[in-house]
Amino acid sequence: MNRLTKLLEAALFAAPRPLSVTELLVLEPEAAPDEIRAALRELELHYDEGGHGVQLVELADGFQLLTRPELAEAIAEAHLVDRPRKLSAAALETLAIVAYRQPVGRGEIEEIRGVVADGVVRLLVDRSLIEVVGRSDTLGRPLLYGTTAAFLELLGLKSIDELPRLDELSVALTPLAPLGAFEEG
Amino acid sequence: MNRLTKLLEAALFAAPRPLSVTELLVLEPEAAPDEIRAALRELELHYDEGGHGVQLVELADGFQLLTRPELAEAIAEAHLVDRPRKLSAAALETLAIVAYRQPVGRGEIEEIRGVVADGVVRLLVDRSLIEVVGRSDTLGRPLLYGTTAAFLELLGLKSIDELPRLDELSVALTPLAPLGAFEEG
Amino acid sequence: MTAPPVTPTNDQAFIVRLDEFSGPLDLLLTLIREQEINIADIPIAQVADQFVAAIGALGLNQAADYLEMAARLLRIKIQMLLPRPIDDEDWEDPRAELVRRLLEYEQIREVVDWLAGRARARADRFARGWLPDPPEQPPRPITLDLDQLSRAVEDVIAGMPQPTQHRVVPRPLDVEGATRRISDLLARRERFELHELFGERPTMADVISVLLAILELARMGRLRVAQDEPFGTIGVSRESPDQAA
Repeated sequence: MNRLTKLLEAALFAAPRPLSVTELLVLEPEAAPDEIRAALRELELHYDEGGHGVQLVELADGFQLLTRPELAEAIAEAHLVDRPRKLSAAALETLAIVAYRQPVGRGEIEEIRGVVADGVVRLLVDRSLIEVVGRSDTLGRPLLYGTTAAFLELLGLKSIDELPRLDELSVALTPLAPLGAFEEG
Repeated sequence: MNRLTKLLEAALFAAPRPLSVTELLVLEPEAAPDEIRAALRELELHYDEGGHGVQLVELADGFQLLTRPELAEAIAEAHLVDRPRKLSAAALETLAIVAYRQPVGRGEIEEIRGVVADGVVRLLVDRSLIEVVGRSDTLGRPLLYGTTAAFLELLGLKSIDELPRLDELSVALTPLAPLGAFEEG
Repeated sequence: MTAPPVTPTNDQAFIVRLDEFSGPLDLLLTLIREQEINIADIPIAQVADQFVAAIGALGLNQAADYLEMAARLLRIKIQMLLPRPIDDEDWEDPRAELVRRLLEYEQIREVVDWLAGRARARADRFARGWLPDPPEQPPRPITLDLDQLSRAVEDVIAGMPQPTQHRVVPRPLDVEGATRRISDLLARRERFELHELFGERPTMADVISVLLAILELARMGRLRVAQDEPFGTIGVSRESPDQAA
């Protein structure tokens, strides 16, 4: 590959969208549009003839390097794009609070944990571990969350009453103190 | 290229981060890890010897296709891709401390840096460069932080072992100091 | 990361801004490096004065971290001045802790340079810019058991701020706040003792702020500071009763 082809390859690889010949010209202002087209042709041939997993595709708004469609399924099935997730410490703690204090609003969760919780709450809802079970009567009528059937299933419990009632835990997670006291913590 | 190499190439193209041999194995569960490694080697050679603008790089416990550094200037100048923003001195100092002393709490970071560090710790967590890895057993059970795969990616390191050993640094050569504090950490 | 010079070349204020330093240790290390001082044998009196002068020029009011370091340096300076027996083998150099911290910090700075170099090199390589949408697949099943959940509950409880160990540490007093506190007291009383200005458990920053505020008010002619005998109580009184009323 000559320098121009190499440069085009790198730019097409790194760009977040298809690039037109005009845009590619900016890389090498001295080159003529025909030289760009010739280099693109070379790149296309290279990827087609070498039996690559990738190809150069001309789309309406320019050129782009794309994986070959016949491999798409294998890659999708391998879950490679999505990093596998276990529940983080934050998610577990939030889940524990919902389990023991349901129905509970986000504000209360945040007061107990001392950190903002909307991301974690959304994640738990997405994973069907908690769900909206109503609205509070307090100011702003915040959503209240509870655990789901899927949550019980995961733990092998028939009902929420089967959660371990460790005295200490239930006391500490019972709304006793005015929670405002925690605000500065 | 054989089918496996082709598949790996496509997967590396489609992934937003480095992929480990273990993760690549999912693509072809029948293959042995050595076959994966051999295919990666073939891919690496292909990109190196064909004079490509892209190359296979080993980093963060995995492999990733990246553009060649000598082309960065031309691509950035053409405004086709933005370079990542530089980290501040405060962020780098905090990263350095976390990298060498993990798991480490905010208090220890603040002690070493001599400044309050909650803002910068939050920033690094938001950017996924550090993460909570546990809680200390000491009073107040402060959160402990460690570096992430994204940290290795940011620096292009294969693993945390590639960081310079502290006794290789010039400061450690100063005969005066019992810098034992580092070893304990 | 190269900081501008901070050492005074003449009587003028230093032309340097606080945010150019990542903290008091950075500023201190810059002072030391600039003058090629041996870190193991810091002329603490000189460096302490320079440090105080530097942060004075930098705007003290926002900088509790810097105030604390200034206080620490001044204390070491005083400790170095105290007489000690010639052959006292138990004598510990008051500078030792500071030297240890400076070396530790210098080592971190060396690591920072290395990290910054690696980050720059990595930034010269671009990953693929366009990525396909993640495939529509059900998320992987989550593993969760009661043991995990119980441990999470324990973590929640342990992490809960206890009302009893509420943040008893108030924000450090800054010079502005100290000035206000002194003015209030002066308005009410013609004379009081210095220690009345400190709270129950003053931090280093509180003490420094009060001292600086006293000196500033004395310079402005608002009050007078007097100590009747060596090591005696220090009295603060209104300079002009009319003015303070």
